Amino acid sequence: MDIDTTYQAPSVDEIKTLLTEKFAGKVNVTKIETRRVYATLPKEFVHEVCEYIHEKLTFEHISTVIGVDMVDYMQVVYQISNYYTGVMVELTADLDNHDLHVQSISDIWVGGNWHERETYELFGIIFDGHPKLERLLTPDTYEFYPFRKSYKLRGQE
Amino acid sequence: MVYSSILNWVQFPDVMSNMYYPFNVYNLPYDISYKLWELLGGTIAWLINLLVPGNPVSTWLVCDEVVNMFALIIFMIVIFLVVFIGTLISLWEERKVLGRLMDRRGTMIGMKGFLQCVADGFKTFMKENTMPKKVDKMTYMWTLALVIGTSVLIACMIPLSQRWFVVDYNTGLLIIMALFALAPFFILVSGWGQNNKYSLIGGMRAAELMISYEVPMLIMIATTALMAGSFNIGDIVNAQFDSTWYFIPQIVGFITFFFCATAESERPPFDIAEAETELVEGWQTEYAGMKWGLIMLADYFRGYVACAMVTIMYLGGWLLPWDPLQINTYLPEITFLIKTWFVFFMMIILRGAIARVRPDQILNIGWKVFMPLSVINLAIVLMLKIGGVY
Amino acid sequence: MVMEFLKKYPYDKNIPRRTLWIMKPIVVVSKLFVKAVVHRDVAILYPYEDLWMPDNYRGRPGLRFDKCISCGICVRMCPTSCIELVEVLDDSGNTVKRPQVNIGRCAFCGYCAEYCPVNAMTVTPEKELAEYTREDLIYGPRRLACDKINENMEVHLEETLMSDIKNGNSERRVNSFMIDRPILDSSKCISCRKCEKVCPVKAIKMIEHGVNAKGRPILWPEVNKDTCVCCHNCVDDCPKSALHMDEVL
Amino acid sequence: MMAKDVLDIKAESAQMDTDKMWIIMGPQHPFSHGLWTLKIQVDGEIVKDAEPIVGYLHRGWEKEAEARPYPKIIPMADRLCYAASMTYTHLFCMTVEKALDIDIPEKAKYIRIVADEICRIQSHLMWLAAVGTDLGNLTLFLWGMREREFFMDLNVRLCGARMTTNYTRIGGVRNDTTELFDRDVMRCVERFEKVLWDLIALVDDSSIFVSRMKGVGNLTREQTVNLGITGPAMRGAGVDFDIRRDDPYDNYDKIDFDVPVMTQGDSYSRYQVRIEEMFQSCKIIRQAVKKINALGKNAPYRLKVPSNVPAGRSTARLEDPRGESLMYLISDGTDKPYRLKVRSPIFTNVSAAKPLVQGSRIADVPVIMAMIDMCLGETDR
Repeated sequence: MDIDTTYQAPSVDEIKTLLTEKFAGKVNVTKIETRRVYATLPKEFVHEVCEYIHEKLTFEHISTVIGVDMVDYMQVVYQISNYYTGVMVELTADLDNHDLHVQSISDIWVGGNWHERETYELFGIIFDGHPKLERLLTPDTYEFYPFRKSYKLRGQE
Repeated sequence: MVYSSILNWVQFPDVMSNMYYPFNVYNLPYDISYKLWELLGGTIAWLINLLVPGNPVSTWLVCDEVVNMFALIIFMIVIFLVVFIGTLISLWEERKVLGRLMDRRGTMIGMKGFLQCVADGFKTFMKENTMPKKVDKMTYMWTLALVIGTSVLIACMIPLSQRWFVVDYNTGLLIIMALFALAPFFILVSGWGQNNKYSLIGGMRAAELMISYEVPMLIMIATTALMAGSFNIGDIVNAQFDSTWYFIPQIVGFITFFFCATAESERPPFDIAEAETELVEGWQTEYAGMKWGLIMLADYFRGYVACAMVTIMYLGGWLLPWDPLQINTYLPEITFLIKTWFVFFMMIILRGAIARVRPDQILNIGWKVFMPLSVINLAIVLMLKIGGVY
Repeated sequence: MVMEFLKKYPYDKNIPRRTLWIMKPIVVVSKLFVKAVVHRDVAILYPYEDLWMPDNYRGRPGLRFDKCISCGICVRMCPTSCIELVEVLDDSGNTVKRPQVNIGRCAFCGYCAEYCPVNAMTVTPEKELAEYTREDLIYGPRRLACDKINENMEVHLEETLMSDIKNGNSERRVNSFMIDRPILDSSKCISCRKCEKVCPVKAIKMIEHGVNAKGRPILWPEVNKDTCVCCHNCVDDCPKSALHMDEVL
Repeated sequence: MMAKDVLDIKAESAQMDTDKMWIIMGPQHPFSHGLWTLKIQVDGEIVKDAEPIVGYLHRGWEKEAEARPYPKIIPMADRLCYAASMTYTHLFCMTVEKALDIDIPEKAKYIRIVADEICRIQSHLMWLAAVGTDLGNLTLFLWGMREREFFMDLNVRLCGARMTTNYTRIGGVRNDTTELFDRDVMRCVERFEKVLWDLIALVDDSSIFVSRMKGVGNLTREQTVNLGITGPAMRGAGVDFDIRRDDPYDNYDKIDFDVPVMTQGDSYSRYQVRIEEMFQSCKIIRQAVKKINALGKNAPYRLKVPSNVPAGRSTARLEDPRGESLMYLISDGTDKPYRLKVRSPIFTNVSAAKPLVQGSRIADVPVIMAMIDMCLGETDR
């Protein structure tokens, strides 16, 4: 997938138009700033959208996969950046508390592998198709997920 | 009761007059130890004679055979002490010079830092003698003793001058080189015996390093012997007295031998077997306390021997290029030691300036660069020999 | 914008001819060797010589005993909560509350010196703080007050207001503790006088506003604008949280 | 029994997996510069497989940050990466300023640039010193540390602490630059640019250093980018991206400097990128100090910010000496963050240890991992 340098990477507005018309009902671009695009999407299309962004829009680098515990539901936030224009796309996908499964994107970007493992061990979000979903930072004997809001620090309650 | 004064028990006869004098040339350390025993034995004999006049023991203590025997024992201690102090000074020199290379002070406490090195060495002797359980007892202990033994043995065998020698072989250099080359086998077996991954790799690397550097060294020793006409160290040095020092005609040989000697004595930049960032301590990982202290000492003995061989073969042993004050007649040993420390100083600069070489690079430098260079050196010497220059 | 290093040492500068070239490092190292032997080397021999530290060096915190008004802002602002107010006798004999710092927990961040409204807590360049037991690490107020505290050990909190910048007067710097004042939500106030007792600088006076149903006077706190140091004690201690801090931006 | 001929024996031994040996270059190891383990499977000297294990320094930084008001997180952010503490406090303050949607004064931006570049040079010097010990030459270590002392003195002059500087505040910086600060900075930078050539001569002119670093730990541009390696390790493999230039923050667009990019993608090119970055940082410091002087003595350097941050989400990213570091903040109107995620460059660079180290020799493992410039505080958070 060697992109010749003459290819002009998409600017922020082009990304918005490309995304909205390619994934009409699914991706909804919430906000645009200089070199930032924020979008939300249902969790089923995460893999498909990421693949599209990776192939067509030459976003080559995934910065982070962030897990967020909003008490009544969970969220996974992908931050994907482009090396040609410095633009960063932020995809947010909501997960129901009972079905914490989302398609892993470590096959598109290998860099996201450890981020997903960390989000799994701290929040309990299971990434299907992840080559080695195991505990990374916390010791293997942990059964609970420490970063959930339900896990109270000693000072809190 | 006839009183015999101490003077007729402690005469200082000429050493050579003793019937059993073991050497055929005047030997200074033997002379020192002979006189020491005369003093010591004489006083003991005199005391016993005071208590029991005319008893056979005191006459036995002073007769020729006994004096010779005890003199030999003290002779061993004198030789070892001098070499031991020489190595300790080179250790101290390393810590001070390496410090100054790195813009810091070396050791400070004790006579300008010397006693701190002695204290560090002595401290390791005080440490507990631990023996890890999973280690193969026999190899762990024996190979250590052999490595230290051979190193100290060669260090003592190096003659410091015409009159300061243990034994005057006429194949001096070859024997030193032979014993010098024994160490890699012991290191290999000890690395393997320690049953620890790091030391296994360290042992293998030590073996491959030393074997591949002995070949160029032997060729260069042969060339020097060829030039000097004999293997005897005394003859080599005298040959250099007649003509120039050998590092001028054999400049190529001097440089390659210097590098081979650093590699052979496992000093950086060739210390891939011992302390390496990824092998931690290499084959010395499982030794602790006194054992490790002795290994460190053995390393410095081998460094001392390597430098001594360089001085003997290339820098004209105990000779001074021009000798206005005839120092050489009184202190040839000091000139030899100073030259050895100077070569050691060059090894320290090498250690401070250059990074560690990768094992496979070491082998390919050893076989592809130093081997041909030593052969070139041999060719140069042959041409000089045939051309009648030397 | 030329990159001299990459120009001088391009990637393939060491062409094979120079593979065994090691003279330059030896020359550089011996030059330094001579310099270190002739002149003094850079090393500082710690126990005998010491590195000079300027006064603003953040060693352990220091306290100027008499200037402290025991307002407790340093207790609230300390990230590792290692400061406590302790009863101690001051010079004239009456018991007074002064901060006591547990150096074992202290992060040497300088917040207590920065947020102290009267600059009683300062930063001292003292860094030799080793002790034998953990209890010795707890510095009482007297021990904190080391004698040689001077004014450039103080840390000043100077902020500019955004409103100042908007109306062009951006030179003016102000200490945020001198402008924010607590505001009373009179409906919640049950006139229990707690805020008056708790205020360290006695800036709160209870003003009477008529009589309530049971005939007892209704007292509302009224804050004296210039003596208040905005230490949040009254805001935190008010049982009905009638007071809240109005931040002037 | 018929004697087996050589080929059978060779075939048999190929299946028998006896010669592979797992070496654990454990948490306490001279090459690891911190607490992490690299398990390598070794066949003779060649490394067949590698598996990094991290997590020894995991202290739940993000969970702890959720229980603290915003100003109290700044000293914690210092302790993320102890070698480059200024960049992480700067990153945290930038994220909160974005959430507050305020624009900090010009002088504060330039002071932050100077402080960041001093911290970058200091961190690169610590890395250069570590390269010295990894390759067996202690002189480079001592010289590197000596140079670093001068920059740590600048930190002390600026904010009173050598390493954990705790200098940036939400809305600006802690205190103004002291009166002789620009003279000290210029003196230090000029001296450093003269003396750095000695360190370079020790490494670049010695063919042993170069031959050990060249052709080791090769990664193509695609592999580097896909593995998520960022920072100088990525620029060594041909990716021309630097957040300070391509996604500028805090007036970096007003300063012109070069971004060194090498295409060979091995340890030597990564080394050269970092050395060139030190020269560029000196250039940046010069321009920024000139601009600070131009702004005058009593220009504002710190804004007064409310203690409660309005609800919302904000991300900010910054060019850390080791790569791209990023913070994602969810604030809920109180004075404590609801969720604060830190992306550390070394966390992803270490995950690429296996492809980096595979196929090299044991002696090369420290050299390769030295070019990733490990800092375990930020990896484990």
